Amino acid sequence: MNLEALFSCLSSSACAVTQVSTALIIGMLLFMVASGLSLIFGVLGVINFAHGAFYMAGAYIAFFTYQATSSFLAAFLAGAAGVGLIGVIFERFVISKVYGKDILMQLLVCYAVILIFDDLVKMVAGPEYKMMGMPEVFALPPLELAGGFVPAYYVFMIGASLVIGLGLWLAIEKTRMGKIVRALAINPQMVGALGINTTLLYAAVFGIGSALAGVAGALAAPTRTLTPGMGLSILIESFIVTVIGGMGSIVGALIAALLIGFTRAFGAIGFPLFVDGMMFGMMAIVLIIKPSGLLGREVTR
Amino acid sequence: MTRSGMLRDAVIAIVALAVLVAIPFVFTKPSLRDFLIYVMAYGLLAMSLNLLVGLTGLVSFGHAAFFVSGAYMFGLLMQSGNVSIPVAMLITVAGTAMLALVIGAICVRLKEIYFSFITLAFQMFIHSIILTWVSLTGGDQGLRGGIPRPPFLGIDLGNSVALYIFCACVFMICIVVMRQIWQSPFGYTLRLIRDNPNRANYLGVDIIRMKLGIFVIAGAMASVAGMLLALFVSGAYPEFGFWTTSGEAIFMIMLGSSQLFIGPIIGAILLRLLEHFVSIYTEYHGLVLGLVILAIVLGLRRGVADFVVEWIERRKAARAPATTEHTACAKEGAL
Amino acid sequence: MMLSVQNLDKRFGGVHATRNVSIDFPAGSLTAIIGPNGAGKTTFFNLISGAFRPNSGKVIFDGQDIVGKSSLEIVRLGMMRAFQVAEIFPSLTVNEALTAAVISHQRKSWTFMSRFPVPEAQTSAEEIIELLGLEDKADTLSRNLSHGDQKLLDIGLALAMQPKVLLLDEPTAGMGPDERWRMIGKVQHLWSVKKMTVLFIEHDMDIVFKIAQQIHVLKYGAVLATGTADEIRRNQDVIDAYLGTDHHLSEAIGET
Amino acid sequence: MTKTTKGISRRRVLKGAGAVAGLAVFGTPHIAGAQAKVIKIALPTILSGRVAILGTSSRSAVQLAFNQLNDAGGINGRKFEVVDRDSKGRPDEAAKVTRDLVNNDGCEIVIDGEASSGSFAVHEVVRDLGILCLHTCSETSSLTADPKQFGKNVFRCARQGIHDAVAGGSYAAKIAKEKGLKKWATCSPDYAYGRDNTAEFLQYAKVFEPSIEVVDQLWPKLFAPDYTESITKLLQVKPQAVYSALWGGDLVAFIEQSNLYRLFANTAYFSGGLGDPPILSAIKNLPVGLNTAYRYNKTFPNSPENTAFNDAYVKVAPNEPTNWAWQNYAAAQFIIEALRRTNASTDSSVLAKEIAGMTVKQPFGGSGITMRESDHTIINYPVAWGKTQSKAPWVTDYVDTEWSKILEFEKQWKKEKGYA
Repeated sequence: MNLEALFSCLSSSACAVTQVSTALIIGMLLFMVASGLSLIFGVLGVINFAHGAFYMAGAYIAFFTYQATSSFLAAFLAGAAGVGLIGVIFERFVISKVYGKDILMQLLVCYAVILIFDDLVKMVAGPEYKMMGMPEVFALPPLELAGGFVPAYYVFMIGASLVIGLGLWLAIEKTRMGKIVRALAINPQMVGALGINTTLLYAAVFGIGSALAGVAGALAAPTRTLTPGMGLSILIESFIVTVIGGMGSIVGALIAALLIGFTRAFGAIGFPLFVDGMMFGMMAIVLIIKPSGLLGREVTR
Repeated sequence: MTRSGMLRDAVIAIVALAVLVAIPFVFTKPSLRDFLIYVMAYGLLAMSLNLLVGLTGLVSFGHAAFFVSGAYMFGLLMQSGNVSIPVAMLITVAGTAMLALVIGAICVRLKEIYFSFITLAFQMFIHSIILTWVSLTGGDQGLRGGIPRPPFLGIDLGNSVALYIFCACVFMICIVVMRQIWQSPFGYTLRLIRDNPNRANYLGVDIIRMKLGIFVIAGAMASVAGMLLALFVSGAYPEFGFWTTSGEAIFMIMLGSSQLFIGPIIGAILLRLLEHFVSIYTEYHGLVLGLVILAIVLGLRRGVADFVVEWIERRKAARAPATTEHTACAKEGAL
Repeated sequence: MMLSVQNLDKRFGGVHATRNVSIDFPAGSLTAIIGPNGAGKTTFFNLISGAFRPNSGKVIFDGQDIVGKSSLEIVRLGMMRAFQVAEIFPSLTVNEALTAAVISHQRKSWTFMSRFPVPEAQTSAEEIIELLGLEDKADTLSRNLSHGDQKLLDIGLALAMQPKVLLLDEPTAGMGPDERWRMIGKVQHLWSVKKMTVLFIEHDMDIVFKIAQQIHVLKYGAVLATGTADEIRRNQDVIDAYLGTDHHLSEAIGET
Repeated sequence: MTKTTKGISRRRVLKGAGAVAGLAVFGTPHIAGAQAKVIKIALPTILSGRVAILGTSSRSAVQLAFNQLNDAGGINGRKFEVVDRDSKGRPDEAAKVTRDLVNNDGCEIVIDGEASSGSFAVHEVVRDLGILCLHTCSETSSLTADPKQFGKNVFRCARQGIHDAVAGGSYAAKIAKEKGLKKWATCSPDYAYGRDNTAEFLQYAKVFEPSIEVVDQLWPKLFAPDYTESITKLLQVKPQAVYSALWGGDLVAFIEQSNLYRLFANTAYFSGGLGDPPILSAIKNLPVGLNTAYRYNKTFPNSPENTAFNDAYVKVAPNEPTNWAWQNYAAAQFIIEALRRTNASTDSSVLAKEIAGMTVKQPFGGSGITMRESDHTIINYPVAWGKTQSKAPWVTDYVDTEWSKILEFEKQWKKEKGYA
């Protein structure tokens, strides 16, 4: 425990800027994954344990697209769209078959999908480490901001996540389609009775939620190592985020993801040994005090 | 009727134990013994978890916490060299029960998916303690140097057949204990909680205490499973307490059946057989296993044992349509 | 006095759900609680059974104030309830569910060493089954019972606890006319056999006027009127309250 | 809960079905052992998950060695078959798989390709079974250094932490002296190997250059995908040099993410794990001048035999040789030589007697790698440090450390630990 270091960091603008940006880097990517998880749970009531595998798929799709085209934009779009498509297929042919069954059935099919994806990746890409490499556009020296440093790519990554998150929020809160989706979360029969194709809507929501994991994977690909099984650790972290933020709440996911980001960024300075403990601790405390999470509504399914 | 139920279960248990014990003398291949010990350890874990999942409706994602605590407590006690195997086992069961009491006291207050999450959180917490407390646990390397098996009461578990028979006996004792719980008034009260906790509360059932009770029992049983595995591999490893271990136990339950008493054991046998053979023939066993799980879940939509039982019953019903429901229920105690 | 409610008051945020309600229920009485939709009848049951905690007021049950006690404690003191939508145990048979309830009443839920069903409990459960007239269905899974039988079982579960006071929330809800009368006949029979204090919420005025000794009318959470069937029938406030909202009452009044 | 009929028959049927399945499986013994001409080598290893490359490169190397032997006609007319199996990185699975390979598949020699805890689990099994086993991936010193772990028929053919620490310490001290690097930090994965490795490196660096001062130690989690908070912390602390025991995919991510912050512009970097070719080639922008321990390199030792091994390996394997690859290949050479000397005996203790103290000349060690008799672990294998360059073979300027020096400090270390 070194609170002195923490205070001296906070009082130096260089350190504060660097660590705040670190918090955002960690937090926003986590938010991308967790928001998809949360969206799917909020609307469909399904906990998509395969979300980490989707993140991995997004990273690998981006990796191969980048190798083929050398265009980061193409890689990014392919990652998002490809995983969105995988999500729709998964929803239609697999997870929709266990709607209304108990959570264990859902867990089981998701586990099956994780196993299949990990092996498919190993078959297609091999067991070794893959790294997409930094696209030329971002090969700049880190930006200097009040004495602190922020790499150009991370500025883009934070910005892109913010824009996507904001777009998602606007789409849900401000559009007609968003209203329907919110209604779907609360009363699917009613939405169905209004003549709206709920089957299609479920698939679409699942696809969008999955695409968010794909986006996260594509954004992570230039800086993170790709290996089979890479989805596991992010799955666990995004679970902590959704539980703290509240299952089904996008804003809650953002707050919780940033909370984790800040805990890790400043924990590394002030209390490095307790960071993990703090994350579990926060989760446990939230569960005990308000099981539905900071911004979640009670769900009885 | 109740007396006879107990008697019949006892007879079945003795016969089953006799068969289990006879196996190494009939089929002398050591690999069959290994396989069975492995199935017994994991089967016991799944069975103990099913006291929560199938009997009480509590879906714990963190049951391996007690499995790993059993393995480590036992391993550490034996390595200390001060106690004999049976004493170490008793202390471990008691110690794990205490641990389950503390963790359970917090967890059982939460409902449904939130219960699942908090059990998962506690398990991850225990896993990370094992990883960090290197001086005691050996960290990620596990408990090294082997777990000594000093002879007791003339039994030498260094002999692999003796070890197998010992495991079979311990396993069967636990099965009998769980069977008794499953069929006791306590067990039926847990079914009330599983089906409708709110109503159970208005029937004077203290839900929190009942849940805590079964949580502690299930934890203690899981610790026995952990001890069997520790004895078998002569070590204890943090992976025993990783969430994938809990996950496997859940899959065993789902593969077999959560509502038949012996369903989880069937699931354990199926999963282990499947993994055993698939990994012999391909390194892509994850792919095969995943496809098999999907086929079972999407095709059967229930556990394999459930499916078989229903199929048998449909055939029976077709053959003898006159069977009345009453006689059916008289047999209820059978499983 | 078996149950005495004094100045009971409950607010949910801005909604004043129960307003200064005071009612006495003598031992062995059969009392109806009526009122238009949203009058706060179910809330009233929830308050006295410990599901909700009142903002103020007392509930004296068998000589002690039970406000602040948990629903579990109140149940163990002998106040039982059955629900508007039958609350049963879908995967247990009628016999099993009732036996388990009896075991709970006998405080033997923690018994590990004997086998279910224990003979003493079995006997009591069989008595209840006979009382309910569910002998044919004793071994049927609860979820396979008809709607009416599920409601009966719900009441039977409460009976297994040997209640001093039994709260019945619309025992005839969702039933056809004939079935209603059969049901309420059974309730009346149980009441007379078991000598309990019974409170029931009911919408069907014919039923209420036929069997209730005392009737309490709630409106907007407050007691509008109290009395016997005849008194209520003639009460101008009640007629006003129901006119326009519930023609059935006025029809019922008109018929007599 | 399905509750229609439940009878004793159901139990019997299900139990019976399970038992029949089980017996059908194990009841028919595989024909193995004496009658068969083929000698089977067991290879329990990790073939799935994040460290699958450990298993695949181990497997490729062992298969390469025995295929070469088979192509050359085997020994005494007997051919060899490698039976690998995935433990999924789980120690209990590793133990079970090893037992299976020996008891069920009839393997007569075990090459243990498990890392970390898995190798200890296999260690217990092979001690129990008394079968010949060579550990090929675990670098944890205590596996062989601790006399309590000693097994008559069990060897380790892998680099050992303490050897690397002495070599790394002396190399680092030399550079520190030359360049005046006094302020050091470490960034290693938070698990037993990472902590031990880092502590030992620092211990010997300080022995050789007492002016070294450690200003901070960071412990990111093993298999963490993101190291940003550790990297920015290093930027705050501004050490002159960083030592890291990160390895595998974690290291790839750490280097690429550090590049974004230009961390290596002003900071010297010493890595225990960077020397594996698949890691070096996975990193897209490999900074020049990073210091790394030797893991494997086709140009070091610069001998035709090593080149031949590398060329043969890349033909059959999906990736370039790793540290695990050469260790497994070397282990196979020990076994093959022992089999040759004993005319393909499969008696574990006979083979073990031959292997203890054996030196194999090729292809990795200059004067040959020796299996030390006293503690059954290898010495005289390549222990060196080099600097990175921007293209293949990625690492050059290897500086060898004298084995006499390593052994001297190892002896002292064993005393301190109470191992000798």
